[in-house]
Amino acid sequence: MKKIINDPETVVLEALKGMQAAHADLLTVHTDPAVVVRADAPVARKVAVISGGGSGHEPMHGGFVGRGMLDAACPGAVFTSPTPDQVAEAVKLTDGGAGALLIVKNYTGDVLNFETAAELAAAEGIEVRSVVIDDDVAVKDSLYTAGRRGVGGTVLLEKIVGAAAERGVKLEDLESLARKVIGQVRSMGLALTSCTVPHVGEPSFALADDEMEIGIGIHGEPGRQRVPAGTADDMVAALLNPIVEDLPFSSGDRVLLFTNSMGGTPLIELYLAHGIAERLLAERGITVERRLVGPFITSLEMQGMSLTLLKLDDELVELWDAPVHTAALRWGV
Amino acid sequence: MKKIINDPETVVLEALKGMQAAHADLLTVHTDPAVVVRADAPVARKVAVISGGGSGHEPMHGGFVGRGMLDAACPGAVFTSPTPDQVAEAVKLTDGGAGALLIVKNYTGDVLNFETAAELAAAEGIEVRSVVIDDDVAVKDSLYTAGRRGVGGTVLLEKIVGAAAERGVKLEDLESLARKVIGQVRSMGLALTSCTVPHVGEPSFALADDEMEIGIGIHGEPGRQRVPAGTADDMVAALLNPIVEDLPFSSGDRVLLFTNSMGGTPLIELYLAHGIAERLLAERGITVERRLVGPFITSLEMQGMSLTLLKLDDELVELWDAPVHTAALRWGV
Amino acid sequence: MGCTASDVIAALRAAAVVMAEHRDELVNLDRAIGDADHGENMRRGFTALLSKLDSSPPETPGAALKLLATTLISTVGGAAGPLYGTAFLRAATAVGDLAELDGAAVAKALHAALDGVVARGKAEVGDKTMVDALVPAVSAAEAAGGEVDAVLKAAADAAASGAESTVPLVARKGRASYLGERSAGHLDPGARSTSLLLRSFADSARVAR
Amino acid sequence: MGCTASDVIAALRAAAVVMAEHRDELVNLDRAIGDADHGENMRRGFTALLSKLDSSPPETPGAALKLLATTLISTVGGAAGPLYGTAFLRAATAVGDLAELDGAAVAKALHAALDGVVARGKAEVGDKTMVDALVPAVSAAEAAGGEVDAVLKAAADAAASGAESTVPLVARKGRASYLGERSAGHLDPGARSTSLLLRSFADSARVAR
Ligand SMILES: Nc1ncnc2c1ncn2[C@@H]1O[C@H](COP(=O)(O)OP(=O)(O)O)[C@@H](O)[C@H]1O
Ligand SMILES: Nc1ncnc2c1ncn2[C@@H]1O[C@H](COP(=O)(O)OP(=O)(O)O)[C@@H](O)[C@H]1O
Ligand SMILES: [Mg+2]
Ligand SMILES: [Mg+2]
Ligand SMILES: [Mg+2]
Ligand SMILES: [Mg+2]
Repeated sequence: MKKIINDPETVVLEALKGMQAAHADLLTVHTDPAVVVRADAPVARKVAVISGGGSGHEPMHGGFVGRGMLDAACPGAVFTSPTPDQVAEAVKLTDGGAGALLIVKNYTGDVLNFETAAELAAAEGIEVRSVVIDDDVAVKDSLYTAGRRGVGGTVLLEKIVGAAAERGVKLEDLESLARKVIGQVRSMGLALTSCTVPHVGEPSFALADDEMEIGIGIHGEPGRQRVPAGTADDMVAALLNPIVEDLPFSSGDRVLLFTNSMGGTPLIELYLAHGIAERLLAERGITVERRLVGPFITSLEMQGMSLTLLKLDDELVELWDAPVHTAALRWGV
Repeated sequence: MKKIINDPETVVLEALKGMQAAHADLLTVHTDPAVVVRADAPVARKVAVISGGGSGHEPMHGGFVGRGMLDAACPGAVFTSPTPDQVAEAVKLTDGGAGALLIVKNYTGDVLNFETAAELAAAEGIEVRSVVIDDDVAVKDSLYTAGRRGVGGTVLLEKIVGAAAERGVKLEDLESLARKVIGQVRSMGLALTSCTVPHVGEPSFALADDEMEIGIGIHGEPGRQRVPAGTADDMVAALLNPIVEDLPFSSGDRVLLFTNSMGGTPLIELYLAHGIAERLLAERGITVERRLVGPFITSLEMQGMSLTLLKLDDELVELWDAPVHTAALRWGV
Repeated sequence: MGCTASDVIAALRAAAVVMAEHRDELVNLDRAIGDADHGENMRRGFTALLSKLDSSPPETPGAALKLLATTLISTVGGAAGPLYGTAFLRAATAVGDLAELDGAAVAKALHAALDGVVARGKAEVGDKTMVDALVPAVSAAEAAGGEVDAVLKAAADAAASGAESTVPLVARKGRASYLGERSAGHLDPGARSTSLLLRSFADSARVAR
Repeated sequence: MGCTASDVIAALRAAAVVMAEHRDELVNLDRAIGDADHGENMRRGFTALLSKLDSSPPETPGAALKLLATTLISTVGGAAGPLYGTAFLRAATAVGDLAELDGAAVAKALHAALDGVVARGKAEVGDKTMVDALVPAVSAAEAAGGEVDAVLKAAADAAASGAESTVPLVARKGRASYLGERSAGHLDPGARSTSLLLRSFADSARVAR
């Protein structure tokens, strides 16, 4: 394992310190328990939008803390959901009197820990609602699985809900908006290489030089299928077709296309893949109205990519375009 | 070699297409010859700021095309400087009547190709000046080398000069400003892994699991020294000390600290390294007033990082803070 | 002779050692069908417990179990944190403020722990989770009766084979369920840690006796 | 008998085949002490030349050399593009609009090419560049005299040993100079491509004769 770290035990804390140093204007890092809070929190009379999850997915979620997106992010250990006291502390630190919306990715650990946190916060008299995002079409959603994972759609959800919260939308309506977004966003990812979790020291899985894992999540867990690597055209089609057919997205639909790097895939390949996805969508008569290209929800240094499609309408376009000022996403300000 | 590509021959062109699709509001991609031009070019009475270089360093330079930064970027083949006709075409396409400043990284190929381009442009009656950036302290600058390479400082130079050009600064003064920046910016990089050039198909160099290359450039070329990998503290010190001692940067200096990923190093490690660099600079009494953290000048999927320090004064801070709207850097707009 | 607060504390300290010793094994089990953190999560939780036991030693078995529960909840994260946390919280409630636990109290605590895990995680036997170790452990503990050491030995033996039984299963809960058929052929890490903990508790009880 | 436009065109087509055949070799030489593109750069340039030769065949040796020069300048990039481009541009100028080149004209063209490379790149013998192949090639060509094939054979032989002489050198120009002492022990890719081109031209001249 070769990484720019001092000690697997302190990676998350040291990275948070660096983040604090880099973005003191945007955010404040609390370390006991670990919470990244918007610098001007709490914002009076604004619903606090809070998310969190294991570390190793940077810039998610700390890089999305700031005006127009998250009020706080709770970073767990690498690939391990945060603990309830982190989330409860985040709720307390950002409480502007209008309640909090917790954005939870659908993993057993995240769901259970946020659930407990919500109880703790409620006990303190803060109104808390939770939404669970599960946009990964690679996972069968059935009674016999833990359901679909929350992946790339999380980024779009946090941006859109964050924009609405910034405008003063009330908790209840914010929750409805979040459910609407969750209902019309779908994702899928693939890996060309594994990643190495610092405390493990070895790659999470092994892939031969001619193989890829398709239908991976964001935790270095193996995907559902191992197939020959193929061309970029093949790869993009292998992700896009199941996504389009799932919702389904149809001719005439307006969408946001999010082409995401898993961390180790360089921008030159990502743009190449994005161009292919745009072409395939055009061929299906689907209009790409907004796009996001880059490493936004990653698995450490994993090489690979994911695609996310969100069905747009005027409301969502306007919220997407609204000003945002965070470490990772910034426009209009 | 596992990459998200179709064919090594078409990588650059396909990536440019994807870039065009992703950022049609910001830039226009011309393909014969390949030039990425600001969407609203030419801007009347504004000096055109033009750069370029081999591909594989994304987002540099195409990701810096837009308001407040570059008017055009000329992407060569992967790790190969562009040809004179690309640069000459860029000058023509962006000519607003106030001349052009070419920002050239100090590599024999870049210098020679831009030199020829400047002659071609002059023959067309357009006033062209060139500056050569050579900020890499890993290379001895002597009569017996090709001189120092242009690396991370290029990003800062393009932002600052681009901001000044946007304000209507004249060609001559822009050139002086560029020379001032070049005079007070220094960088150094290291690699934990090599990268694989698509048309080669094998890693540019081999590194054992306990080694790093120190003093690398941005073309997958080996560095000056191969040393044991060590801790993040060691790595950051190994880059920062030669930088600080070179200019030298001294106690009381105000600086911009740019912590750059070579492409494959994830943000969690980069923030960790950034935090260490901030601490070491504080210990030396050097004040970090501005910072940039992320993958901005890369070597494909190489894991590693570089540090760049720019000595600041009020003029440079103001130009750094000025609005910029490009694919990779955006603020104030 | 029953099990006092200091017996429970000693058992928890011993369990912390076992979790540290088996960290890599649990990480590797989780690497195969999950996200490679279970061993590190458990080690982190039990290491945190050790310093809490030092700074404020609990005075009843129930208080010790409660300290374990809250420490796991606030330091483990992942699925295991809330599941084990709830388990030990329910166990603590079940034993109340008894000064000493006899075999029956231990069996009752185990049953409460299982109920807690099921209440939170909704897993059934056969889903390839810690429940596959806990359910047979609770039945065996209740069937065994007798002293604490006998109850725990029965539970540990049953948990061990319950854990083994997860190998051929296709996971239907937790992260391994994403793998579908590919999850078969691997031991479930949470079932294994349950089995390790019960074995360690049983060993402590035997030694204490 | 001298060397006509169609002889030069045939020689350039043959050189394109040689560059394609040696692409990987040149890439690997450049991988060791540079950025692994020299072979691909040269292949790209000569491949582009082939289609230009098809679409508008030049009518004099000088025009053929000029077409080569402008094609290399506009398609090769890197250091090699402008250096070889300038070399062949100067060679084209040196032969003017002669309909046929004799041995003396070829030697003069080679000298002009060398001057062009030095004017642009400022390298001297011993800097570990293509100049280490070109300088002895020019001297040998001028010393040899005689027909085109004899002149080019002398140049090619000298270029081959000139290229070999770069192996122990520490580079002082171009990308390899960044490596300092680590550049020693490797053949310079540009010197090698110069040697390959001259050998290919010599072979074409021999066959044409
Ligand atoms: N719904 C559930 N009910 C019971 N146990 C579960 C459930 N989901 C997961 N587990 C257990 O948790 C273990 C994984 O724990 P851990 O790796 O620490 O958390 P995570 O899966 O969040 O990374 C699994 O091996 C399984 O035994
Ligand atoms: N200043 C120079 N003078 C003469 N030849 C040079 C000079 N610099 C580089 N070269 C030649 O160019 C070759 C490298 O060409 P190439 O790999 O195509 O370009 P780049 O170095 O830009 O990647 C070197 O092997 C060397 O022979
Ligand atoms: Mg986990
Ligand atoms: Mg090159
Ligand atoms: Mg796990
Ligand atoms: Mg080269």
